[in-house]
Amino acid sequence: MEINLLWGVFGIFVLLPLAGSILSYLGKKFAIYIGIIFALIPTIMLYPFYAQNISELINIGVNINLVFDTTTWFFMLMIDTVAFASFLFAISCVKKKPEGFASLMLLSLAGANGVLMSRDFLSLYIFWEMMSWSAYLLILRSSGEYARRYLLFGILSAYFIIMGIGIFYYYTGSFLFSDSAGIPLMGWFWILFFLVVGFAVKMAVVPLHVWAPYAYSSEPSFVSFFSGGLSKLGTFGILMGMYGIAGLSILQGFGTFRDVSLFGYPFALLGAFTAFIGTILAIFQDDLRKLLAYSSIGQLGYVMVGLGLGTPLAVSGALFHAFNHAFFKSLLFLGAGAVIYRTGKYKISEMGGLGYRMPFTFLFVLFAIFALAGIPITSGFISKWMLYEAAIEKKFVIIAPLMLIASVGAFLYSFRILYGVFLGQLDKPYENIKEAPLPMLVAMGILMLPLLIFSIFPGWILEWIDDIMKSTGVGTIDYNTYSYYSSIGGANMLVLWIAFMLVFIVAMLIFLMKKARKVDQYDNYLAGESPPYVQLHAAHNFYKPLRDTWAPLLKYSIDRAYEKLSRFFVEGFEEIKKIYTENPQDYAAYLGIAFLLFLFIGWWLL
Amino acid sequence: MDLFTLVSLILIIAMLIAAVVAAEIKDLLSAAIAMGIVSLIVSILFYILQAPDVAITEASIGAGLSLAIMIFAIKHTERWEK
Amino acid sequence: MKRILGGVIAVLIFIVLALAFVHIPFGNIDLAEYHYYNPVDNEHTQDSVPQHYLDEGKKETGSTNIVTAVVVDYRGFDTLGEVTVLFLASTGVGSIMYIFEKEKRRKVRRANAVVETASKLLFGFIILFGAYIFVHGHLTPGGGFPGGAVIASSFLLLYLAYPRFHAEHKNLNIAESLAGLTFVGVGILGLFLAGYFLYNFLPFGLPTYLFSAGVIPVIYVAVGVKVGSELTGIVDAMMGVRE
Amino acid sequence: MIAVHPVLLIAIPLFFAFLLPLIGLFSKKVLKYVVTGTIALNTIIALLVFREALNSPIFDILGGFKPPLGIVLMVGPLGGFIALIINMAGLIISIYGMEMKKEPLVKYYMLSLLLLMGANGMVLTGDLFNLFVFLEVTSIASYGLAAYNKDLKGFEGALKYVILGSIGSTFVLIGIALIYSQLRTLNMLDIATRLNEMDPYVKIVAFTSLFLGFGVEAEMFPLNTWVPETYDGAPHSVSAMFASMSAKAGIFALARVIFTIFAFTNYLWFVVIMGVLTVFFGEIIAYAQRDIKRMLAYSSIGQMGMILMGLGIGTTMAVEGAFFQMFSHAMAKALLFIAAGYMIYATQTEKMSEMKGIGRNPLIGIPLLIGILSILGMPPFIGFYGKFYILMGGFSEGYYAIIALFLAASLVEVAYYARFIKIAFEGGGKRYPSPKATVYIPLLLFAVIIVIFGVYPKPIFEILSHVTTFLTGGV
Amino acid sequence: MIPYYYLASVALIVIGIYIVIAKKNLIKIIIGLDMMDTGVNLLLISIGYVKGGTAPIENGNYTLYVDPIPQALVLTAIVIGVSVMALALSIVIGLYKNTGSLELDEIRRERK
Repeated sequence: MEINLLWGVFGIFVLLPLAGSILSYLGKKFAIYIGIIFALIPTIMLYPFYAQNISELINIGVNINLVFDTTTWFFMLMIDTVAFASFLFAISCVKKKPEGFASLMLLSLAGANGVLMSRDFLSLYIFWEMMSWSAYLLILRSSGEYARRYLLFGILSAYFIIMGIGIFYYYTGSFLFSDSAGIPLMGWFWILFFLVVGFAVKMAVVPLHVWAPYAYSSEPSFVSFFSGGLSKLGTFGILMGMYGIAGLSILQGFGTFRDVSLFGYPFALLGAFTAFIGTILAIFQDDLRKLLAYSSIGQLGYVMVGLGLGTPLAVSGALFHAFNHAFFKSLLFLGAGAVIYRTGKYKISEMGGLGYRMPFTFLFVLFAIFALAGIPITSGFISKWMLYEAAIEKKFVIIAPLMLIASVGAFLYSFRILYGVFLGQLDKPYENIKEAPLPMLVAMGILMLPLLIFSIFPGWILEWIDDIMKSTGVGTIDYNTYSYYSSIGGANMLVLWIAFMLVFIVAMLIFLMKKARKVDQYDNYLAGESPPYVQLHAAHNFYKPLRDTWAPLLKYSIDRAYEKLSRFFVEGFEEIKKIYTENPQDYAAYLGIAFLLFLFIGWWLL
Repeated sequence: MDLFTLVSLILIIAMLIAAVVAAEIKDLLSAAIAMGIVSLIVSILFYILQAPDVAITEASIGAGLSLAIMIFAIKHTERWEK
Repeated sequence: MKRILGGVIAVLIFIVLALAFVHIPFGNIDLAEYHYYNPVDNEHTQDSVPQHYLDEGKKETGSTNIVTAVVVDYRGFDTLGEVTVLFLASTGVGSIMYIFEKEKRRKVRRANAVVETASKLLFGFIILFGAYIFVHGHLTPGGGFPGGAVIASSFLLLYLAYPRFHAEHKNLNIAESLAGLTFVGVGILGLFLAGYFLYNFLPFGLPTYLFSAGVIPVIYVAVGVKVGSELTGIVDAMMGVRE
Repeated sequence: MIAVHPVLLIAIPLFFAFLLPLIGLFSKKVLKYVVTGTIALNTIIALLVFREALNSPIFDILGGFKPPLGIVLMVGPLGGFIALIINMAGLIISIYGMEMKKEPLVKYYMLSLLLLMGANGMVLTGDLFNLFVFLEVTSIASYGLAAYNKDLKGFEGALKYVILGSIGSTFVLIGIALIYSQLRTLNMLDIATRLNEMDPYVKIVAFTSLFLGFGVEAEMFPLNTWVPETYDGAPHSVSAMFASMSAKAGIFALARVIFTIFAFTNYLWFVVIMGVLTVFFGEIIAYAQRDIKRMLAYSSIGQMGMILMGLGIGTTMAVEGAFFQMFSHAMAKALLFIAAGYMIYATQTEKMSEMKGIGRNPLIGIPLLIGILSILGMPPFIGFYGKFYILMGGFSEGYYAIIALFLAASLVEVAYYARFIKIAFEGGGKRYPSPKATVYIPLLLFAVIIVIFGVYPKPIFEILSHVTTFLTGGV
Repeated sequence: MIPYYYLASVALIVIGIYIVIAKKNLIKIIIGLDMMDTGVNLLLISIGYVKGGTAPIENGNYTLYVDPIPQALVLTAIVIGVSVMALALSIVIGLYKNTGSLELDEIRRERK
């Protein structure tokens, strides 16, 4: 059917942002404002496209077939809202060359939307690469070396995906997801292996996570979209790869271990291991952005576990956790961005007591931290709880404990952020810093809203997730608006909220009844003496004892392993360079030998 | 062994000797002259092979001009091969 | 070490090529038996290309010297390429030797009297002979290339005899360009008149007469002048520094 | 209609090349406009010829004698396409050529016009010996141009090219001699149809000699040793010409030898291996390079290796990818060489490490980025489709290991280009003089072509759908 | 009956290749290149020879002629050989002016 390019799905979600990126590059100073408009349109347009299933075929020389269904809708909701929030945040934060920022952001947004909608490998790969190199250029804005590492891993992931696509093409002769008949089991193994590893690089799974801490320490407003939004494409890819294309029956075909497919289980293990490593490393980081980066790797490890296990509960937990992660992680990054914008410092040890001067930022970061750590009343709790139950339900002895330790670790580093940055004593230089500017607060507010809503009414989001699960054939979970039930329990948010409200009221009463004494900020810890101003904010070297216990483990860093590997290759290249000896006589000898060699091969072949 | 093959063989052997001399001799001028001799003999062979046009061209360009250009080059550079 | 490597490669290539050439008959071949396939009309004919040239060459091109007919008329495009190659060589040598002309002049011994007087006499005759060769290109053996080379050797003789002699670059260039333009012009003219590039549109006249074979003598004179001036240019450039 | 004769593509540059010395006598300034005008005229004719050749191959009979008696120019859709690429690249590079200041300018313009003519000739001709003559025209023009800088690097690069080029052409002549001795004809299609009359051993030796001879020009692995020094020593506009014109003509001639004349299908397996080796060594040594033009030269070897691989794989998809890659490589590499020329002029050094912040000026930065991303095969640019189709063709033939090796090599390519981008866009560099019009106009033109056909490659794919005829021994 | 003309021309080509690979002196290498060209030209002509045929000039009343095409090809090939040699020699002179030596290994040491 002849689709009109402008109103069709492809038009709104890909062409419009592309047009926006060109327009914003032209509008030099107003780039960010143009960017906001073009980022807002897809988010708004999501509403009318809710439960629809539109498929389009566009032929630009190669045919691109796109399908807009609930999975796309769900992921697009995440990515577009985070993008819109980042743009809002960027109004005051991005001063240097805003047009470059806005155009590249819109370009990667277009790429991301394209990936979500594409239902054939060619268009998936086109949009995937477009998204990754525009992200590369955005990182390049802040530091060349970090950008280079990101690009190397980005291209590595792209080439893994190409290998997967190639083998798929070898067996089926076409790129469409749908005609995947007639592929032998071994073929499926290699296709899935390459695809999942390729997408896992984007989700920063442990051995391939080295690029993440560097990439996440570029501009805060971009990083929130980058870590919050774009890493979800990895989740989408694995979801489509394992369940959309292959389907549960093929996965089970590989044999099952405690009725979880043998293909998925090692990835679940890897996910748990990532969660563990990510959290441990996050605890000891002093730089705020690196800490958030490692914590992001840890949280995505949870999602990987869920996708790996493949039971309905696990996958829905993973999707819900991915949704939460998108919002609370980008909220955290925006919060960190606001703090950095105001204080100009990156190290946690150099900040302290900012909560008094930046109350709203403090509130938003507090709520995000609760969601991250999985405190019961927040939506983060439900998703983590679903993942625990999925692991325990199938009696996985390694994965469940690793996840528990990781979540304890998560609490540790989130407390470090809270205490190090916001609580404690307000330092001299920060006496008169103001609250973050309005657009930043609005952006953070927008991101906090869904977390709040879905922590009260998880049913709505579980309904969307249920549609996805049905469309990808994973199975169903039973839920109602306030809670979900699984074979070994469930969680009822209504009860939790009521309990919380009661406790909260009691605490307020005590506070209001004047039993509590207002303590001045500087007179604690000093047992009555009053020396001149003393800086007692001990955020420096926060978890020293814990670090000593883990010291033997921290010796082996994966980054150093990669350094050694690359040095080995570079020496090899210097050796190979010697072939071109710059002496024409050797070249003539090469020619003679080549003639004889070609002749022998020709004679032997024909 | 009619006359044709006899004359050709003699000339070919002479040509190959001149070629080997051109390859091995240290003095560049003599090497150039040996090369001139080779192309002279080749032009005679062309004549034997009933190709007069080519024989004249080879004689005038091969033996004449390329030898002259070679000697000019040697004049500009060195005469002895190290 | 390089000598051994060179020797081994040389011997191996000799063996390989000799093996290939042993399969090819020398001398006792019948030119008529190689029937060619005509790709334009897509039909296999019983006629062979060399035999066709030998039988109808005289009629189709009017020149008695079949080699000249092939060089200029049947495969005239090769000769066009050939002339470009020579033009390129003289331009290349000119552009490379350009910087060396400004070098300091070196003293050059005068040639002895015999060479001077002989070259004064012979110069005219050699040019005449060269001109004879390429003007009769379509009748007797030889043609543009050898004729041009002979003219160049006559200039060479002057270089040897008179140390201070320097052929004027500007005139050489003009002669070269005009000859080249006539050649390409004749080709384009053929294109306009008869729709084929380098078509022989002039009348053929009687076979053994001087003014026969249509366009061939015109082209061969142009080639002769061009080759002559170009080789003289190369020799002049290679002479480089002169008093 | 006169304009449709492909022979004009060769006659016009030749005519003006001969005319240049005369014009040069009167006024030196007008020369560079004459040259660009000629090439522009040539490009228009190439466009017309190409449009004509789309539906049916054109046989332009020369001298009025039907082939194989006379020489014929066989212009199929693909030959027309490559001729169009060569002329377009030549036109845009000639705008950059106007900046050339080194002495005997008349000779520079003549050599570049004739290089264009030689490349056109190699692509259009249908006759084997004529292909050899035009190979010689291209090579000798390249020798002259390579040594044009008249400095040590220029002469050394030219020397290596001369030695390897003439050995290569000797082998081509041997191949022609062998074929002629058995079939007594020189027309390619005629040879192709009567190939089985040849003695099998002689056929192989002839094929290998031709394959080797054209391999030197098409920069195949063991034979491309001359490329780095020659590209490095040559002036910037000349190396841009080499990368986009003579390399393309060389590889098309090789493709003709493999597909049109010999069509040895089970030999293709070996061509793929040579292609991958070319890519592997090209990219790896490019990583180890310190100065920019050497790096670009080795990367161009890598790209040509990829094209060779595509041709070797032999399926319609892979060959389509190979021809697409020829188009994208010509455009992107010419852009990069011109940008490199400007950078060397601006920073007065060839070492990449001392070119900090050269890319910050958007006039250079954006086209440079577009060029590099297109070479790396990033989607919205033309470089992507060629690379993707070659890979998919390779997969459908089951060359897994070879594709894996190729992907590893192109990962190395990403590494060194990213390293270069890091240096080029680093802050704190000196203030560099902004580029003149003759520099950024070609850059922008190439960048625009790369983006337009990248976003909407449908016309290119329609052209390439004629690949099947080429494969089955067509024109 | 061994085709001694073919073997002679292949021998010339092979000696040319040997010179280019083995010899260090640039002028010697160019002599080698020229020798290869002459060898191939001899090869082409000897392919065209027909026993008992005369030169392809049709003024006499002969009937059996030698094959004219290789002669046309060799005419072109000779002049190509000369022009390549002239260009190569001028490049060698240029190199000599820059480095002061004709030996390949000295030129490379010069450049380091």
